[in-house]
Amino acid sequence: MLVVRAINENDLDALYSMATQVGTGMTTLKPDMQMLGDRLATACASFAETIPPEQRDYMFVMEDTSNGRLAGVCAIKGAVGLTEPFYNYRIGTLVHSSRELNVFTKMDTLYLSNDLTGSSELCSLFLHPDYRQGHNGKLLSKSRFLFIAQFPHLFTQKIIAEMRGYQAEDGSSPFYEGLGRHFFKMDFHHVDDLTALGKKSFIAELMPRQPLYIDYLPKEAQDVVGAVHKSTAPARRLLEQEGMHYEGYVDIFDAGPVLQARVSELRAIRDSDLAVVSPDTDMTHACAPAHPEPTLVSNTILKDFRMIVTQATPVNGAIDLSTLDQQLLRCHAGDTVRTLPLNVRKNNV
Amino acid sequence: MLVVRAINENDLDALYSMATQVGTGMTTLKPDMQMLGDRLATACASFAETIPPEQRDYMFVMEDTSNGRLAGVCAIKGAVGLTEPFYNYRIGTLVHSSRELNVFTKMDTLYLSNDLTGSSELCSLFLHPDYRQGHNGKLLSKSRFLFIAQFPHLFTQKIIAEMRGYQAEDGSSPFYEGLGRHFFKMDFHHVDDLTALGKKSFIAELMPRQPLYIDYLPKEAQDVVGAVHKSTAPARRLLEQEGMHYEGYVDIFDAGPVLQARVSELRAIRDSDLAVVSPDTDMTHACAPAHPEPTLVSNTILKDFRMIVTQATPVNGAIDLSTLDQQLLRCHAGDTVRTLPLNVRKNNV
Amino acid sequence: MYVVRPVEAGDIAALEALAAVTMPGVHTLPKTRDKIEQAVERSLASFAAQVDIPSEESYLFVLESLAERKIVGTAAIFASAGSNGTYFSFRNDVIQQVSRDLNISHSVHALTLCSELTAYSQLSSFYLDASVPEGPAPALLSRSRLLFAVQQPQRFGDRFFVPLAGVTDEHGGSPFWDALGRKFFKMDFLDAERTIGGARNRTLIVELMPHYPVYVPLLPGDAQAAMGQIHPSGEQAFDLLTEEGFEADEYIDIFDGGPILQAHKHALRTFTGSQTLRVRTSLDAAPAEGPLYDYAIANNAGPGFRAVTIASAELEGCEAVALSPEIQDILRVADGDSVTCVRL
Amino acid sequence: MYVVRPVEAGDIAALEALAAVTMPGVHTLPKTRDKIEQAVERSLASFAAQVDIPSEESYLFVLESLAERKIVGTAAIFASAGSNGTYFSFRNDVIQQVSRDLNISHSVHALTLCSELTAYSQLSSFYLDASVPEGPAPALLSRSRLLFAVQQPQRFGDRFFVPLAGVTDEHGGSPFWDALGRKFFKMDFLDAERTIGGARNRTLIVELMPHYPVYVPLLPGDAQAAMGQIHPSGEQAFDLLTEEGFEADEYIDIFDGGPILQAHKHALRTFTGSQTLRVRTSLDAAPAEGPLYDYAIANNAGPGFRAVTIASAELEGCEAVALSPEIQDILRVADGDSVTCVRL
Repeated sequence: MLVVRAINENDLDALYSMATQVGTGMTTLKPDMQMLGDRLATACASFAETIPPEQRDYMFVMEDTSNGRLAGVCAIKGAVGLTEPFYNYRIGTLVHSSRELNVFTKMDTLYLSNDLTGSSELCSLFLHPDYRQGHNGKLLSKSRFLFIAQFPHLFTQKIIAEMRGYQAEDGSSPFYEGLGRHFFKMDFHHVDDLTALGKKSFIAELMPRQPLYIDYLPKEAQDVVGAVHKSTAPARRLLEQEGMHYEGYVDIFDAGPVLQARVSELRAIRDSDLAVVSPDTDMTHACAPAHPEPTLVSNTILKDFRMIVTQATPVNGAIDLSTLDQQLLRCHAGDTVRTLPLNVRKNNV
Repeated sequence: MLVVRAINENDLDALYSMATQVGTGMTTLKPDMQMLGDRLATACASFAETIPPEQRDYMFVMEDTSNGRLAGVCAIKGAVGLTEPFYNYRIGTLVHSSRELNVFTKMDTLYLSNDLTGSSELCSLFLHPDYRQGHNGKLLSKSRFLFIAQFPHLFTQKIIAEMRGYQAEDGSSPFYEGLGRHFFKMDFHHVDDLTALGKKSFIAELMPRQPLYIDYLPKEAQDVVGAVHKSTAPARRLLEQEGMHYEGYVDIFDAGPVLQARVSELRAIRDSDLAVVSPDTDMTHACAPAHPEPTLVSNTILKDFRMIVTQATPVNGAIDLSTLDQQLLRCHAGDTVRTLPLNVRKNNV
Repeated sequence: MYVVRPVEAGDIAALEALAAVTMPGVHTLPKTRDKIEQAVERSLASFAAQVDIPSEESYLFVLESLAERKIVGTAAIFASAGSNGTYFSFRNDVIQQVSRDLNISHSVHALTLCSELTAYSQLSSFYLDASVPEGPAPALLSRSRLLFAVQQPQRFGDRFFVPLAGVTDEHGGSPFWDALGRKFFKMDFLDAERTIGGARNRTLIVELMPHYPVYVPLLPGDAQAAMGQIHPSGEQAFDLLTEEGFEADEYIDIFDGGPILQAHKHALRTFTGSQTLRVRTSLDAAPAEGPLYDYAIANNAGPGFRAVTIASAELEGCEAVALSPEIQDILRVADGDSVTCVRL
Repeated sequence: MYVVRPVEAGDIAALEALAAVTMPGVHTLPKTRDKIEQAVERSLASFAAQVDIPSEESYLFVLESLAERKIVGTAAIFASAGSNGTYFSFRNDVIQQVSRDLNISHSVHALTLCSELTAYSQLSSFYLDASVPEGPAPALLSRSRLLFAVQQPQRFGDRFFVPLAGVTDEHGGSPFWDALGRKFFKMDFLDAERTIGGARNRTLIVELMPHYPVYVPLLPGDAQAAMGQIHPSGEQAFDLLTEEGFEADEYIDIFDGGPILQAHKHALRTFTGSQTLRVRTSLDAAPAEGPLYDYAIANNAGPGFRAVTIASAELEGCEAVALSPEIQDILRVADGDSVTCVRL
């Protein structure tokens, strides 16, 4: 059985062994014992609330309880950009219009910005290939929203997620080739590595500061602004279902989109409910839907947050969880849990 | 009894007489027969769908059926900025950080932008002083959201509303005095009039183009960025209840905020429902809430859109409207109407 | 023998004939009779005007072949390029980029829309008929305007510039325009030039052209190559102007990327090297001894301005210049009058 | 009698004494013994170096009173201001604003962070002890650097600039800094100058200073008033430099808004007016006839550079200069040697 839970001090070795599976493209989860150990320590301090909210890094692991293996990982950073500047391009619009000539030109423009400074960030999602099936991906990704719904006061008003940008078959980035290379004069992957290492002052030194009309870029670069890497498309869809939107912010190197949402407008905030764990009764049984939908259920304990997906459905504020489910969540009859339908309800418009 | 309805050809004289009551501050509703006549013609063509959606201007009047007087007016423009550039300042963030000096400076910055080009706009709200009581203001303002909920395909993805900016006791604008005056060298009200007259090319000619750090402005100007005129505060609250947010766009002259929303995230889109007009039965009566809430109800006819506020409450897809209500809406038993609770439900988080 | 003089009403037909042979996209001369008439009237009014501060005056000079009694060239000077608005150009900026961490150091070029040339006086409309032989006549035509400015400094700015036509392809297309202006104007280069009449000081430019610097490395190769390049028709003018002391490289044209030459008047040879001499009648038909140099000589008669070239022994350090009665006739001067002269 | 010569290791104590009396915030001299030692070592290495392209060399000259055997002034020149990064300054831009509809036309000033001075050579560290009388000595000190540059052009750029300290109040505060730099650096002016050591070419500048033009009308009145204003301590240097041909107005300092004077070497009197003369021994103690002028005379001995002033009859057009044996001793030249001289 799979449970997503707050990471703890004992997970370091398993985390390292998972990091060796990640490969390139995720700069925040590299198989480096020092780096992972530091991160784990921060995560533990975050769940223990011994560091300020903006420094926290809530890291979750998906554990296969049948064999104790870690099947996946994901995280939420309390705030980005407060120690190193967090850069994006923001896409704006400039209109050039002359009534005399009857010309009206609407141009998309890139602005170098630090607008997202201070936002909370969803990051470091990785599911081991052995577990890429069923609801596992959804459970892992959506677990973070249930956590936010349970503890909204821990997060800033805005939540973001950076999506990996489009790459050509050969691994090159058409956006970088059309823009960044002229200023950085080095390979895309080299630049990417430097930012991962936190060496970011070169961005301030070398990036063009002035707004750029996207029309100046080569066609291949224009075409991929806001486009995700093909392997990232499913992750993007999951986040969009939860209420996150692309609002015109992209990565400065590969133009991958940033998804964002006001925390108050997340589906999990709107649609999740508290329920009391209680055995089934005839009464609730009668009111239960004929075709139960899979439901995300979490406990409500910050330090040992745990979440599962189950076929049990909350009815009138109560939910009948199996003994196994209760063990996975470390809760008992009478405890309160938070529930959210795994899948998005059809829009009634 | 009051009904909000689509304006029609016969309303010109009454509209003119209302415009004489408006006073300064609303540049789009001046007592000018030519201007109002043109606008009315556009509105009628809009409801008749004889002009393209982006040119439309849906204008609604609140009529007092007891005496035939017009008590108020409001409108939705299909799209702004497609014939004359629509300018705003957008507030962004720039971070200046030096690890060597351990300095981290986060600065708000004004960018001259046309980002909102093409958005639909709520505008021209005016309620006659004689009618400023009870639910009238809410009815008038919120009628537009019900219209959007009924006909979402007529609108662009984004809807905006410009709020009048803060003014000092003497009618001056501290933001204009701190910024615009240096470049326009004329009075605030003069500049305002010029833009109302559509003479906007001077903005392109005279506005500073480069991003501006807000910190450069005098304190009094900094303090009012995004602040509304005191008479506008209630209108702002109503729009925020409906799901509109201040997202950092302000007027270039007085720094009044622009509220905006994705149409799909408006309360009216999420929470409004269709109901069939049908006489009360014991069955529905039994299920009705003990303390009925006032409800906005509209018909579903574009050309003769009408809306009222009533104490009737929809139950299980049916609503029992009084004969008078049905007359106001020009609907009958068996017709479908759209309903929305007048007041926002408490957030369940 | 060639003379440069202010245009006269009687020259209109001749100008029309000249205009018929000039190239499309090269804005040396107005094309239509109406426009030509306006230009001539404006010039006549400008020469006749009392001027304290340079403003909308535009002075048009013609080169006349006295042998053929025919107009074979034109050259003009606007008192103030921006009198009627703001004169826009692209300034060539160089941004130094240095990262010590990465050991990177290079320069990035950027074009910034600027209005610095607004108060300059502008040389323009330089055109020579193909029949004019090499020799001193082209230089006479180009420099007579500046001799006039030397005589009447209150009519002109302290700085001068000359936009030269940029390169175009065989269809009249401009690679620089295609990479920049077209994106904002949404029309072909020749249509845009026709619409705007060669002007660079109109409101519509500030409405349409980009307000933020254009990073040159982002432009396509052919547009970068066209920056600062002269249309072949402008080579002669370019050579004359650089010899005069004008400098290219700092500004280019916002439409076709052609070079804009500019200089402070103190850097121009006509200003620094011209002298005022008294006329002395020379009846001696034989050439003077020693080497001869070409000089441009102009009377100081305002609207009656005339300038010709003579071959003369070195005049530097002299107080007078010997002129034959024929030359005196052409210049409308007599023994003892002052003339302005500069070595070509 | 005063002589200007390269600094020597033996001067360190004297420099330390001088530094003790200079003003806070006025970065003429390094303050600490360590820094002074470094500066002297760097200068010695620079004079000794073989240079093809100007780079990190920094040449420090001292003014010595021979009578008192005492160092009474310093002046330095950096080969290339940005050798070690990018030299940042604010460029004074003027934006023309014209609206024909509204009949408005005016100029707006803006300060743009720029790196145009990066490849220039920089004059700095000009300091004179209060004991030095008016007369030719201050000019000798200021111009000796340029005489050295005339002799060794490969060691320097084609353009030179000099930042002069801006105005500060009695507490060492700078109104210009308070309106600009403070908002980004979040520290007092003196703290910032101390932290950065007077440098304008460090990475932290590009990290912290504003990247977009600052519209001058938005600055508080006292900050606007401070733009381009000199600290009283710099007036003498300012006068000497403008006389030399340096121009203010185009650039100001990014920290205190003080003026940055700059010029192409062809606009500097030391470059255009200096000449190379042969030394002729003069045993005649009596003054020459006719008016006397002050000249700076320098040997051409590289690391052994020496310059003094003499009063002499006009030397323009001459091929030799008469020097007394005492002067020849000081300059370490002999009859027939070449010296470089320029009228002060």
